[in-house]
Amino acid sequence: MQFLNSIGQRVLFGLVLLLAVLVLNFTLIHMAPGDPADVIAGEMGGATEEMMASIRKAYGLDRPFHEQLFSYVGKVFQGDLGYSYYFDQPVTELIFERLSATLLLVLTSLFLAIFLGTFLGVFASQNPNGMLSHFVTLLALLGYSLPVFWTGIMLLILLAAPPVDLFPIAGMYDVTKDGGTFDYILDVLHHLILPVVTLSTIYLAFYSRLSRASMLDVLGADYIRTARAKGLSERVVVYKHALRNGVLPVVTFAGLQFSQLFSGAVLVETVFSWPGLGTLAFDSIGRRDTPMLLGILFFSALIVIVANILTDISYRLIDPRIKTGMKT
Amino acid sequence: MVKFKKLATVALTATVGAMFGATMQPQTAQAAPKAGGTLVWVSSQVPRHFNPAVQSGVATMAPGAQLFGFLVRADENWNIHPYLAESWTVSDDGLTVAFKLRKGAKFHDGQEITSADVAFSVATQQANHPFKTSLGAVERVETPDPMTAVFKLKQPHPALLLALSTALAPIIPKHVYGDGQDVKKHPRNVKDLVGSGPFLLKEYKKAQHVIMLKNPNFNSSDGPYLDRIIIKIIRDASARVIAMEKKEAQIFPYMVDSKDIRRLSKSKHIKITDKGYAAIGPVTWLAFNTKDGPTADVRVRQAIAYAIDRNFIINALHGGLSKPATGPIAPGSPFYNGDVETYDFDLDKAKALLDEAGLKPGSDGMRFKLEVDHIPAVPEQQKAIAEYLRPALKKVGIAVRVRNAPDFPTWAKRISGHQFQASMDIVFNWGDPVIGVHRTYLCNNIKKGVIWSNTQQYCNPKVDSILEMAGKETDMAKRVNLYGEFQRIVADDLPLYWINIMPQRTAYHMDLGNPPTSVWGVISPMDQTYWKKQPK
Amino acid sequence: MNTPSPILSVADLAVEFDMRDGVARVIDDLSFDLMPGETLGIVGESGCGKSMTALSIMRLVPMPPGRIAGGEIRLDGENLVAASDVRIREIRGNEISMIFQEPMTSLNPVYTVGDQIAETVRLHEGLSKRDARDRAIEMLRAVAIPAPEARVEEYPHQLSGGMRQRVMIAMALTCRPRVLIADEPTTALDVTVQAQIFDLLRDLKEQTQTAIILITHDMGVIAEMAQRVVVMYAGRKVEDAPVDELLLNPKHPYSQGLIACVPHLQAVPTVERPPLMEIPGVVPSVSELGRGGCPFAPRCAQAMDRCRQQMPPPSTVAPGHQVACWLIDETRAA
Amino acid sequence: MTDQVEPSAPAAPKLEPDFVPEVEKPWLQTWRMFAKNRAALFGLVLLSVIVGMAVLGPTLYPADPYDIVWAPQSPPGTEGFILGTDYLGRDLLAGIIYGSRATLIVGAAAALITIVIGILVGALAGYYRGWVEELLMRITEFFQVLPPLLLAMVLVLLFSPTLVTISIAIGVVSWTATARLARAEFLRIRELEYVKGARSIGARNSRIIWLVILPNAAPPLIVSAAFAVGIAILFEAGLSFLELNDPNIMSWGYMIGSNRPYVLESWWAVTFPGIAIFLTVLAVSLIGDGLNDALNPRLRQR
Repeated sequence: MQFLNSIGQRVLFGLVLLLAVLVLNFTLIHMAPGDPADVIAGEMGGATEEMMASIRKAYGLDRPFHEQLFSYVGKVFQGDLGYSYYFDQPVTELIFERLSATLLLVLTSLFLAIFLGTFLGVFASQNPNGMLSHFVTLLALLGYSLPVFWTGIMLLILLAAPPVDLFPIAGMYDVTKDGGTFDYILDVLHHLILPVVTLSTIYLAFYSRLSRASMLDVLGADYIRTARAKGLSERVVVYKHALRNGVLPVVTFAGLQFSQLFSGAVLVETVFSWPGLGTLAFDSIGRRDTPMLLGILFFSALIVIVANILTDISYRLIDPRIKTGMKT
Repeated sequence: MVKFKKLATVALTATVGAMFGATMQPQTAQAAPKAGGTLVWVSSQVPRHFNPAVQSGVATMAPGAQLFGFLVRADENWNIHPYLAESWTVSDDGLTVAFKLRKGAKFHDGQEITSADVAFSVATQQANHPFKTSLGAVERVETPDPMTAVFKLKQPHPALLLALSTALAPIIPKHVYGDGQDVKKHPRNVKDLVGSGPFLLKEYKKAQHVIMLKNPNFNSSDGPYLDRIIIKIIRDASARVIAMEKKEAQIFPYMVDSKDIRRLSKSKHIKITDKGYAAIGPVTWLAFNTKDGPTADVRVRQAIAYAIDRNFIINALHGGLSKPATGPIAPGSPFYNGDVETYDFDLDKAKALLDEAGLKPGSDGMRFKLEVDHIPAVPEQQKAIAEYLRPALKKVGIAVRVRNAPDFPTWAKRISGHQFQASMDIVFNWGDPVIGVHRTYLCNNIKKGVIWSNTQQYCNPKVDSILEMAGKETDMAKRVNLYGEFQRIVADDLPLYWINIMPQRTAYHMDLGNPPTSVWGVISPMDQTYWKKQPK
Repeated sequence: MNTPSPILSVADLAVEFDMRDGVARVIDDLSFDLMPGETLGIVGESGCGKSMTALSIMRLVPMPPGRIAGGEIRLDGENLVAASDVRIREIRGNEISMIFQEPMTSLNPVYTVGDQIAETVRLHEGLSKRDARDRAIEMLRAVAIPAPEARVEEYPHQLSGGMRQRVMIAMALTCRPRVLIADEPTTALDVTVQAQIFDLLRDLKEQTQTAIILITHDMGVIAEMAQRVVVMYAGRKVEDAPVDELLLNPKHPYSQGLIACVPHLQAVPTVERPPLMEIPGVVPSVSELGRGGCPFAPRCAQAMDRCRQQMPPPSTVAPGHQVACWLIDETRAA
Repeated sequence: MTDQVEPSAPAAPKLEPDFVPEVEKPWLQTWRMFAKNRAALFGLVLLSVIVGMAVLGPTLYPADPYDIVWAPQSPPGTEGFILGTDYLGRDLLAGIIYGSRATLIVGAAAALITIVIGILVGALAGYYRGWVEELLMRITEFFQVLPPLLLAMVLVLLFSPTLVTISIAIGVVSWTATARLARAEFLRIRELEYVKGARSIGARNSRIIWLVILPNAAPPLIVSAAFAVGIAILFEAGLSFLELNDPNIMSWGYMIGSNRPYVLESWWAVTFPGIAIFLTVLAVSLIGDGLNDALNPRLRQR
């Protein structure tokens, strides 16, 4: 009951956050110079004054700011994120077209980073001065210090361009390939490798380091000594008693970092022409497609909030001590 | 090596002939083209939709030219040929042009193409397309019978047929778009598109690809030959080049970066042509604010021009692939006049002019500060040149500050709002000067807030009157003279410094037959293109 | 030797730790026996090596940096120092169990107490899930936890410290071990709870006849619980005697000090109580150990030159009473 | 406390021959811990070299990084240009040397903003608790749900990219972690005896916050500041990669961003600034790690 109650509170607060996100973003974006009429004129290779005025009128840009804001917020809460200036299509539709690609990239990277990182960290923690431990430290430093887009460019040039040519250079799948669903999945996986490797490098580094530190901490805990004193094998001690406690900070951070993962996705998608929300956001900035940009910011905030709530739930499932409120 | 082929003067007479009604049969290809195969085409741009009647820009026009047919088409020598129209006649006064439509030509949904559709298409284009001048002279289209469309002109229009020969004037179905909805936002510009051209729209995934299939009912004895055209949208410049090298794609039109052209010219299986862009005439220039700041003084503008080493830009920055521009009209055009002041690199002259203008060097050797904007696109033609200006103009005592714009609207807002000192820009000639050149120089086109109007705020009544005459003149020789005079005057007044013609190339797989090399390139139909041997 | 053979026998045990600047011998030359059914107290200040002794018996000395550098630990004659890891795991929790000092942190926070008790019996006795759970309830009842059927589903954080220590005891005794090591089992608990825990231990011992090693710094606890006592200082045994003998006749100055700290334990309570005594100084840090000489010498009021140079060997002063102190020689010589 | 031996315990200080029981100055102790860490020392040396390059480089290698010195895209080593030239023919070495200034300034300034906002929010929330904490932590959470890069992009877009706007944008989007950390520290320390003592003798809140608690909360905040510098440098590079930068200020991010389209022809023009960024962030994070170990009270008290 208490559990549901506090989840309910989280959801409610999430809604308030979303409202704040809407208002802030709308205000920010409307402060910027230039408007979509300029973009459309540019796309068209020039436009007359009357045309510019008619574009502004068509998109309601001639109305006072607060009116635009209220009508926007009102529509959003009815599930309508408006129409893209550029595509003249509903923003929600355009976002859903791209959402799966971004989620595929981001979640694959995140889970890869968490699982691989945790296991590297666990192995390293069992022998804190061993080779593997040093390797994890080194990996963490590399992953942390490399600019993610730079890593991407280097991988692209080294592994996808001739003469090595091991991976496709752009996109999510090859349209010219005909084949069944299985071939399609293989093709997508093939395209996914480089972007995921690039994006997960930072997080792999981060999680292996985090879980190494956390496991070292946990392995020194009294209850681990208790477990050993019971005669449990080292495997059970590490994977049953230590791991479940050791992953708690990993879970916390996985939720917190979701928004940063989106940031990384903008850069990685740009490098690999990945057809996701990141490229859409970047392009929308270039096109000053305000509704699109607002929609993406709103959506990413929504996803982060949902991810945080899920994190919260899984944290509660792992750690029975947490009963109420957020773990900070 | 890339060949530079200047358009021969023959083209000029041919154009004139074509414009005034001489009908010609399309040139038949050397070898009989083979049917079949898929062509993958790389593009950087994400199209908004595919209806070129209401949307300019190559992203829409290139697929649009495959999906929609036009009344006539142009070849690589500016000759006009029948397309959806079988033949046409022009009245002696040049005010009436009557087209006979090809029998059996159908839209993709099987409905016959009639003169009513032609009239609707023209009206739609006139109402919605930004290029008001292209069909501006057309007063109305009469439809005496379903197979005849008669264009009534307000004044003779020298470029009418040229304007009708590309995706600027697609024939769109009235029974689809005439439903009262705003055509610009019509849902069927993207979904369930009913075209009139050689290819059908199969699928569009934004930021990924456009798939077009052969239209089996395209009523033509000659093409289309390809089964499928896929436009792959790849945003990263290097990735586009690699896609061509890896044969993941076989055609790359609108290559504008010399580095890409240079790199791909090294691939054995790739051929590169500069054909297909003759009508576009993209001029890279440095625009000055002629009303405000130091550049209001013509001597300062001239000094800056002298201080810029055009050869360095062309040879070092563009790998020798762009051509010098000496005036408002691109050298490919029949109206080009090269006999004008060209401001060849001369630092002493530049310094003398600045001294004359009263701008003496200060203690740090600098005379004044100059802020240079640039379009946030085509870096080799914009950003790189703007950045080059910093060390180049430092030599004559001008401290250049490059102003970045994070996006196009920011730049457009500054320039169209006249809030700039100097800016790099690229402006297209669009075939005839009436369409693409006049707008930059007319006094009455100084329109605050409108980009690619006369944003330099240059005003010379003499230029206005010459352009007005040239716009109406139907005699080719007289027009050439008028434009020649115009080019001399603006070269002296120098509201902008024309630097170069942006290189535009198409790279294609060597086994591709009849690559798109007409004056309109890929913004004209590729129904003749075929695979001599499908690569795998 | 007319006594029955010991159940656990520690002989010449040495434990070393690698430190940043060298090796520290934290236990040296330690020997003692534990008889069946006996409660042996090990007493000393913090850092004297009591807990390390317990961990050594369990073979739980963290390795690296620690290691058992020498000696033997025999359980019914079987040398645990040389036993295989598999064998040691069979013994842990089964034949020798241990209760730790910190009930608050010694239970895994993410599993129910029932699971944690059941885990031991499932491991060592191969019980089914259901049987193990029944055993857990039975054990909870045995350690006097009310409503064990409900408690078995609870998590450690839902229990008080005393309850948790009861759970620890239940867990330790669930396989009916022959030896139970209780390392300061009540230090972290309230005084009233302490008494309850000791009562519980005493009751359980009477029922099961488990031999207990009770590690504490509190002579009072020793007096109440133990039959025999080993006094440790700085990793060494300084005195080893039956409890009554030690309380009445402590030989080592350190033992004397320890007893003096607890006034009511003094053999002849004087009318005017002497001021509470305090042993001056602190236990030397581990890196200073093993330098030769008696480690207690710096704090010893009666220290002689010899004390600072040579380590005194253990000598028997009475049956079952050993002391390591040069003063014994002096008194004998005198 | 358990009497179990703590293996990683450092030896008691043995420098003083006469065992004067005077406590060593904390910073000296920290330095000793730090200096024992070879990786951290390496980071310190590396950062010193980079900072030295930023300060002295232009004197030692007086070349205008904007001057066109040789043919564009000349490979490293051409005509004495060790790192080659970029797409305009500018000397990459000069660019790296001058660029270090802007990169370091943005890194330091953005980190400073991050830390100042973070500490301010965290300190007030952790000290005053109640509705102040509620409000401030809700604001923190608000900033945490927005993807920082997207928000920074919008901010830079809004105020046009300059060193100042970029630093502010980076600072504004990355302070949340510091705020949470500062809050946790303040929550912990405010309950300690000496703080209660200070409060009981009637010290003003501002005095307790800034003069009593903050110095004691400093160690983890210093470590977080070191990492903030690294993050800010990477952030600046990311924005530059997306062309959200000021072309009039030579920075490594600008070099990568503007050379990226040319990467197939001149890999060096992207690679070298990338390595420069990598080494700088590496140096800063090694130092951060070292500080973390040296300042960690748990480790030190052992």
